[in-house]
Amino acid sequence: MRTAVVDRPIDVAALVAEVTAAHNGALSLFIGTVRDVNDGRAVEAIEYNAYAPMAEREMGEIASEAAAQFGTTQIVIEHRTGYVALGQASVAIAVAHARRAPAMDASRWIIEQLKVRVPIWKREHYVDGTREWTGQTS
Amino acid sequence: MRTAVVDRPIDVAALVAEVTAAHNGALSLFIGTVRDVNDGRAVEAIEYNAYAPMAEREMGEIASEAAAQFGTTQIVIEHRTGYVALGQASVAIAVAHARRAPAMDASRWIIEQLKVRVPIWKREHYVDGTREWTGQTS
Amino acid sequence: MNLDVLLFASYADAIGAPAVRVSVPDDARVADVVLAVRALSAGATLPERPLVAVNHRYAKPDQLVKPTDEVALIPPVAGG
Amino acid sequence: MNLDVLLFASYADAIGAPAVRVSVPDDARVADVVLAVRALSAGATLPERPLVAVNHRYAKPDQLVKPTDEVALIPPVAGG
Repeated sequence: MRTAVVDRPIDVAALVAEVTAAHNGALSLFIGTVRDVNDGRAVEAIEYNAYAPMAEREMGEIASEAAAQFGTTQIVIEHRTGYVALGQASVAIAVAHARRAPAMDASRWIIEQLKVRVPIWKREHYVDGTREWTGQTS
Repeated sequence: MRTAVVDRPIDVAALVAEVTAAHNGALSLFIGTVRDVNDGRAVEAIEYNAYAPMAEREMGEIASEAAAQFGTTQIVIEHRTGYVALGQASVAIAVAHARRAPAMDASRWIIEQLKVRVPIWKREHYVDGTREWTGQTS
Repeated sequence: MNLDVLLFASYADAIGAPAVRVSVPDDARVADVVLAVRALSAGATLPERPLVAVNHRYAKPDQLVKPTDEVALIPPVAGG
Repeated sequence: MNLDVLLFASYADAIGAPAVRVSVPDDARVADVVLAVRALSAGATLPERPLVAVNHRYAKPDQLVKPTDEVALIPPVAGG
């Protein structure tokens, strides 16, 4: 298990390699990416701001809870901070498991928990030059 | 959308890049990997055999059905044939979508459909030198 | 008519070949092709009602078969 | 005692600073710290019951606060 708040692009292939192990039969990766439109407004980039030590503690706790609940320790979670361009990953969750259903259930549970518990905020920068702290999206 | 039966390692980072687009907010990747143990027997590698033209047709149909059902055309499915070593990917499904729930639902639906519809078989090669065509695993 | 029927995986191993030629009536249906394959040497080791594909699509037992069709017996699939 | 309270995102913008110093009784609880922050200039623009973290964990309003605690007001989170 590893969780991190990072200020550089997330290396998806490295995350996949990190959770790969010969006793696993399934790997589920979820990536949240920056969309070009939110609530009908044209977005240029999103700036993520974290309360880093608490965010890392909370992400670690989510990973530990997922490990206990779904039965795997092959879990890596990374969340970006700073400016993230359109199409780039803001968060990535990789879970490997012996079987596919718990691998997929775990990655879903983790992103849902992350979105309600981890102290990270985003400010959308719009094409029209304005910017705004925005709430959670689905 | 793209689906393929391939006889070389699956490039996960390329699949992720292929479905990435600025209008998506979520990307779900599922990877099936070769396990070192099945039914208590030590596995050395799995040999995948496909009825390739039908497998590609059926995978294409699954992708089209998923596109209609979940509302995205950012779907790529690749399945390996030939010998696949422990820990390596036998199948990879990448789905990107504006929102996370349908991205995850779609990749799950696709792997479940693939496992019951696509004419691909596997022969497990055991550490003890024996080998056997085996049925579907979870 | 004569038909080449494709075999895969455990079915190919059971028959000892990746394809077999069978002779069936001109108005044969999928079920008749299966009967003809099962009448071959070692054919009875195949299930009585295997899945059959015609031109890369799953076919029902009563589907008519033409000489130009690509017919295949499909063992239980195990991809993923 | 004096306490530095961390602010983030929209709360930091509302107050105009990433942290503020408040003075609270020695037996203060989380709710008292919130009251003290909201009594500052522009503090009333914050919600009456914001989420609060003490030493990187979410804390209930009745939790006692020590001078060495790291206290932070947590706007609605929006990660992912």
